[in-house]
Amino acid sequence: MNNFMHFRYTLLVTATVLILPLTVSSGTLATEVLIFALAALGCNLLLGYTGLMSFGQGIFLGVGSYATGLSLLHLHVPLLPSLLIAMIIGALAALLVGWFSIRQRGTYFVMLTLAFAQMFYFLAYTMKDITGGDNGLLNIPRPNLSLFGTTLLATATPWQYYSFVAIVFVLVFWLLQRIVDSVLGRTLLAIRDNETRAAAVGYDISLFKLAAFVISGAVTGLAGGLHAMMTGLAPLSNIEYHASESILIMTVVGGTGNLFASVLGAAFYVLIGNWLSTLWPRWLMLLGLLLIAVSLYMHKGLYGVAQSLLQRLKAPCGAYPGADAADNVNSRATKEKHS
Amino acid sequence: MNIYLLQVANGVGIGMLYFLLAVGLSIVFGLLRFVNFSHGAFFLLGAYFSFQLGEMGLNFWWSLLVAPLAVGAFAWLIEKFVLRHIYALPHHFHILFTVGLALVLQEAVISYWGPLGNNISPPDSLQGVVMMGNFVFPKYRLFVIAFTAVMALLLWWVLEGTRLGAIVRAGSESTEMVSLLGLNINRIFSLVFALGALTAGLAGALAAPIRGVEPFMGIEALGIAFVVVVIGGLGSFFGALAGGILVGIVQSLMSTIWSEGAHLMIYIAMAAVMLLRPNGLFGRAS
Amino acid sequence: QSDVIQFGCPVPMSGPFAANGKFADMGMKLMLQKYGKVLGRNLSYTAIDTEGKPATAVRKMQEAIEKGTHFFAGGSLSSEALAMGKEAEKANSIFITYAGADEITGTECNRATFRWSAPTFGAIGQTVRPLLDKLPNAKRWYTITPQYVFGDGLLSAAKAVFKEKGIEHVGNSYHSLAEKEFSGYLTNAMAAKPDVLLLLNFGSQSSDTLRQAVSFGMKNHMTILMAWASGLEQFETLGADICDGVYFGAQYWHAIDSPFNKEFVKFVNSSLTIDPNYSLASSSICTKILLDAIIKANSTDPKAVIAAMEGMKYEGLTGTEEIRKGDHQVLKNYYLLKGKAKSKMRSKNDYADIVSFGKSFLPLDKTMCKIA
Amino acid sequence: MTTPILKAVNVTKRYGKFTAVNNITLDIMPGIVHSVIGPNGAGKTTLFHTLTGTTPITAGSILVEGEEVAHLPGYKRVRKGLARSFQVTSLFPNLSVRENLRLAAQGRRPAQALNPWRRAESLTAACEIADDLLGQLNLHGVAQRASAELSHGQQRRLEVGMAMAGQPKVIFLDEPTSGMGIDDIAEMKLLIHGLRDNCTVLLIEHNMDIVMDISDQITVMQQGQILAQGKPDDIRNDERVRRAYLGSMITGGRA
Amino acid sequence: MILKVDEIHSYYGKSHILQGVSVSVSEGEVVTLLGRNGAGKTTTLKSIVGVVRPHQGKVVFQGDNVVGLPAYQIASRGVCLVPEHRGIFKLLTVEENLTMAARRDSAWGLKDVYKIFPRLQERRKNGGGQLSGGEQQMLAIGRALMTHPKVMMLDEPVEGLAPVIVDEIVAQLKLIKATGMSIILVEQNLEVCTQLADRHYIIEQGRVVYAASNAEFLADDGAKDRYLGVNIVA
Ligand SMILES: Nc1ncnc2c1ncn2[C@@H]1O[C@H](COP(=O)(O)OP(=O)(O)OP(=O)(O)O)[C@@H](O)[C@H]1O
Ligand SMILES: Nc1ncnc2c1ncn2[C@@H]1O[C@H](COP(=O)(O)OP(=O)(O)OP(=O)(O)O)[C@@H](O)[C@H]1O
Ligand SMILES: [Mg+2]
Ligand SMILES: [Mg+2]
Repeated sequence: MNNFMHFRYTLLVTATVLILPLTVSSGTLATEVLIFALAALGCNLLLGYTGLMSFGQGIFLGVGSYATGLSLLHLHVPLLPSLLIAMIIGALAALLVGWFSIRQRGTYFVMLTLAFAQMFYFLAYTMKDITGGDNGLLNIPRPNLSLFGTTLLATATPWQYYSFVAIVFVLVFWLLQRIVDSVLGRTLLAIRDNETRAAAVGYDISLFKLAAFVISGAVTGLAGGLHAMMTGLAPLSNIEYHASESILIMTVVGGTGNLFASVLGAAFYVLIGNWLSTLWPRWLMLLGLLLIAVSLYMHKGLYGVAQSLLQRLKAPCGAYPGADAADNVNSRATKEKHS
Repeated sequence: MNIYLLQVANGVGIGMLYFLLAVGLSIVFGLLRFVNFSHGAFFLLGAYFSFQLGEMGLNFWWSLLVAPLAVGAFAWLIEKFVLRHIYALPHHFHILFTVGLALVLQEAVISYWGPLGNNISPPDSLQGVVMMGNFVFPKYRLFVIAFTAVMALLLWWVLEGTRLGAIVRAGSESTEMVSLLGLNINRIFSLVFALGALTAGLAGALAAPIRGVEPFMGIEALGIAFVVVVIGGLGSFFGALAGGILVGIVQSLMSTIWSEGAHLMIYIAMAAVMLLRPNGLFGRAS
Repeated sequence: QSDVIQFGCPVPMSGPFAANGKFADMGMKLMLQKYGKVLGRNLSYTAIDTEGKPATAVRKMQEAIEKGTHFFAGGSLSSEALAMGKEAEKANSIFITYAGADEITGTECNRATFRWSAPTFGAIGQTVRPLLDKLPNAKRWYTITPQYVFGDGLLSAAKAVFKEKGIEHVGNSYHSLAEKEFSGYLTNAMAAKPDVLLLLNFGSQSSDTLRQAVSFGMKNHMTILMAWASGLEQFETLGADICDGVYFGAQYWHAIDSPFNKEFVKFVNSSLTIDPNYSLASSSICTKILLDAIIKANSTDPKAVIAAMEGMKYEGLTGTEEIRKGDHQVLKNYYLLKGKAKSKMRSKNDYADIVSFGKSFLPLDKTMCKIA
Repeated sequence: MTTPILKAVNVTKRYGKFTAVNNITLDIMPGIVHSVIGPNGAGKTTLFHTLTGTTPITAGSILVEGEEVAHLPGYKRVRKGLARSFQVTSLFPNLSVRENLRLAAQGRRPAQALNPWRRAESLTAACEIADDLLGQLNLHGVAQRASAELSHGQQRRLEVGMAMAGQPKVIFLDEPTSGMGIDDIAEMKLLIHGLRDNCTVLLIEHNMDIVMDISDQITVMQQGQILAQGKPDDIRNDERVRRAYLGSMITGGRA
Repeated sequence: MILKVDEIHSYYGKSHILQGVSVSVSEGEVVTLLGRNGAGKTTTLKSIVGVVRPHQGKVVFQGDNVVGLPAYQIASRGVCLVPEHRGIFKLLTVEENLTMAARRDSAWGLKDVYKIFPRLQERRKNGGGQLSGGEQQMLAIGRALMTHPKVMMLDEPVEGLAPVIVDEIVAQLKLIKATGMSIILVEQNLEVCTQLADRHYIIEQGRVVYAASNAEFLADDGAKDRYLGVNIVA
């Protein structure tokens, strides 16, 4: 039973990954859902578990794309190493951005990450010899997953690539879930709640925040790398302000403080966006209304809605037991905390 | 005149408009403690309202009065009937809401006025340029500088010199305490939110003859406003003024010194200020 | 095989280039309506909102290809067009575009990608040269350039002409693609006292630059040339007063005197009651090229259609146009327009007169295109 | 005579131009209760802030068992054996009471807390300390409640518990009984008194009943400086202290 | 009877905090609420002024039931709460703190407040954040007076204050009482309570369990022992 409690979200994610192909007819679209879910996971680790609202997640997505792109184009490395490079570069970028931003709190932190996002954008824009500038990096290949010359998993077709991304995704989710359940995760929650006290009982809060930032950067960088392979390009738009904004919105819409919520948020945002855009050229208006509705009526995000639906369904046969420490946070976190 | 002096003068001109654009964002943050991502959309509305009024035959001066008031009234309604219900929520819901609102407004503008931009002429009396030595400056921009300076004084007096201003500042510390003193803080919230939107609308209406109107001018304005308030200090009136002028000057000077980096420099300036003076030039500790 | 031929129209429908998408969508729809059935099969199309982002464009294009669409006309931004061209080649489809970047039919060219719009070389050749002929005393030129590959393309083409003609290039201001405030660059330009101000940016940026230049009274002291104007859309945005006396380079103008254009304008007038602008016209013509090629190939196999397109000559909007086999570039006219005063306009959209036009293209061996 | 466990030498803290703590030199002997009293705004809390590293010091030096700590950040001083409670309750409001204590106990070994793999329950040492304290502070009944949901008095008790959880050598308590009920105060008094078996207690208190009863040594501060120092009886009878601070002593009844 | 609290029930989320509290205050009377930590004293005050909304019961102020009105309306009718943490506006000067609360029809002007608290006048240009704890308490009380309340509610006004300051504040509260103000006082310090109050209520677990006049209460060591745990008998 205890084991099940620890693994229930990972099982849920595995189920989601298996069900997605049945509900989405395009492999590319399904892959995009998972990739953005990864990015949202990274964002949630910061927002939901450390209390850092980062408006700069696009930076890590972008540098992840560039890293994978450059390593595949110029170094001709195999599949996994190129993703590893994306993670490392993402983590390094996060280390840099984090190093400067975590001294700030609340809205100033948000603003500083935003400033960094813009700076990285303009840097990428200016350094066109490396990044391709506005055109981005083109012709990024997508190698198969192979070991000693034997192909373990082909990635050529959209659905093949989806399978690969799905495996990576479940793996990363499991790792992240493990992290947030660990001592580290709990300590991050404490820091989110009260930094002064956390420092007074002996924690180096900068170090812990930086750790969260680096993990987040690595995960988001991985997402960027996967994305670059999916589209065969590393465009400037991945590092743009809009990328940061979308990732943050997905995270908030899904619900903070529970990792699975981010999967819901990303799926919702990507699929709804994709669907709405075919309906009406002014679909962004619908999206805007949706965001307003979420902020007015779904304070725990989609995850909260799903949870209460579930609870209503199984109320007779006993309520859902282990509420995460983080689950009940949204309702009470005060605004002072952020300002 | 030396080219650098010319650019500084020009930068002040741009900066005053930036001030007007950003000051509302700053005031709203000061009281309501959240960053209003729909501020740019109010700027957009101000510009389009004044365009529409012009199309309907109203003269420029009337549009300059009516358009911002209309934006303010609209924001007042939004605050009173919708926004009010989410103050108690965590920070990210405010961002979600205002981002959503900005999207809705922007798309509504496109639906109604079309995706193409439009032009607005300055009034006849402000057409043409003034020549000061070899310094050429459009009359209209000169008017904008003078006008925003007057607005700045007026705003400053309201915020620092009146009891209302004191209540607004008190509310930025503790809203509950203000209501315990028998003051209707909700009304103050509405008022301040509307005032913030009004200044943005005014900036939009003023900017329209310079920039034209175009559905995406809001996003760009929001970006600038962010930089300005962060440099100046969130919630600070003088910060918005100093930040606006500084950004204007940096932008202008850079177009002579290193034109391709003008935009990058704004953000570098912002990051530098945040690292050296974490709360902005005029900000108080958070 | 299904009994419909599916087309895709990947253009920015939302975001800052939404205007483009709106008209491009109309353009494709109109042309498909005009043809009705091809090879006895119905025609259908999907508008694909690229949001102006290459990654989104590619992702949605992949999705469309998964669902059986192989013919795409669109991509108004350089970056998204380049990216989609690559995807078309990978997925055995055809993509024809009217975006600016020279690489599309240059270094990044490929078998599956075609381009209708003239490249930067032609745009400069057909604007700067004729203007120099008209204004032999304009010896000092100042340029304002967006800093990215497309802008650099225009700039280097212009510099080549300056050098050849002994023109003094008195200065250049680079700006980023996010810039909206141009007074600093204009102050700089005024200080250089040029005879001609050459604007090498495009879209709303060029509108902003021109509007602000006019407000600084620059029209009175110098000639202004916008080398890459977007045509009617831009005139509508700016209004006649600002455009009066300014020179514009354009890929298309509704008053072009060619047989097919006349027919086309009439058709658009009657079905949409508007004059075709650049986005609408270019999307239409690209669709037409695809349709004609399908008919010519008598097949919907992309490989066969590509073969039919290569070297195809047809009556187009700018007269007789030809698709060059070596780089898949359409050889067509580029126009120099001059804005006129409101009082001289004979109809609502009669904003400008055509001053000159012609074709200039780099010879194949200089395009750096290697189609395998 | 034993050596002091904590030595403050010429400690000064300035906020801008204002000097909150002015050149204070203080020796704290091990195993005693050392109280700091003084009028509001005298700088007591600020002195605690500088000693524990909550705010950086302006000048001076601080020695813990002879080792200089003045320029260590607060979290590093925890490892040297300092722990504190706050005058204004400062807990992890969304975490359970037990988790609050566990985190505080873990703070002595923060390196373990960086482990992204181990589950918190498996760190038995910290959990045992937490459970132990729940009993001592009589918070068993609310162990699983989020600390924000406790009453003020319960929160004050937890606040003290957070300092105790670090098993410090020197514990700083800033007005631990403020806002507590009368019965709780008596208990808290016993608790603090008991603490000195294991560590040294530095106590800020306005309740003279407690201060006079359990202190071994009292320092009186005024305007950032030390006004008087001595045993409770000396202080009680010090005329300057009476005038500056004690007054007619309505608080805490008979002194 | 100026204020009558009748059987109110209040909740924080699902926890039932006040389970039928009834309290009344007459014109010019000082009443205390006593009780252990967590008994619900603060919650009672918050329920009266509308910060917490009672689910059941009535709060009758000058003949009107005010339950359900927003806090600012109840406050502007003349019920002023000085909360536990005083709520001084740090960014405003002392004088701005006072004037922002002023009512046009208030009998208490700036002068009257300065007369009771001369210290505040010395500090009038200082920022509220620069005051010491005792000065802040004075300012909070003074500011409450500026709103011209008919009932003033003080939540632990001498908590954390030095004995000399406590003396001073108690003396000033006596002055205010002498003007005929009705006061509800929540206080842990029995000495302070018995010096000021006319009547006492003891609250335990959200109910009033004891009510007595000052004289009765002073004599009743048993009650003190039973409800407040003051081991006087022992
Ligand atoms: N962050 C700060 N900035 C400026 N001044 C400060 C700051 N913190 C405290 N002070 C000032 O320092 C002085 C000493 O404050 P401190 O809190 O140490 O007093 P205290 O002795 O603890 O008083 P109390 O008994 O009321 O708690 C006060 O006058 C206070 O206003
Ligand atoms: N915001 C809150 N959310 C949930 N429960 C609360 C909240 N505030 C107080 N409580 C609970 O309500 C009960 C009564 O609290 P209240 O603050 O009224 O007590 P009090 O009598 O004022 O105690 P104290 O003397 O400690 O101030 C306590 O059990 C407390 O745990
Ligand atoms: Mg203190
Ligand atoms: Mg209380």
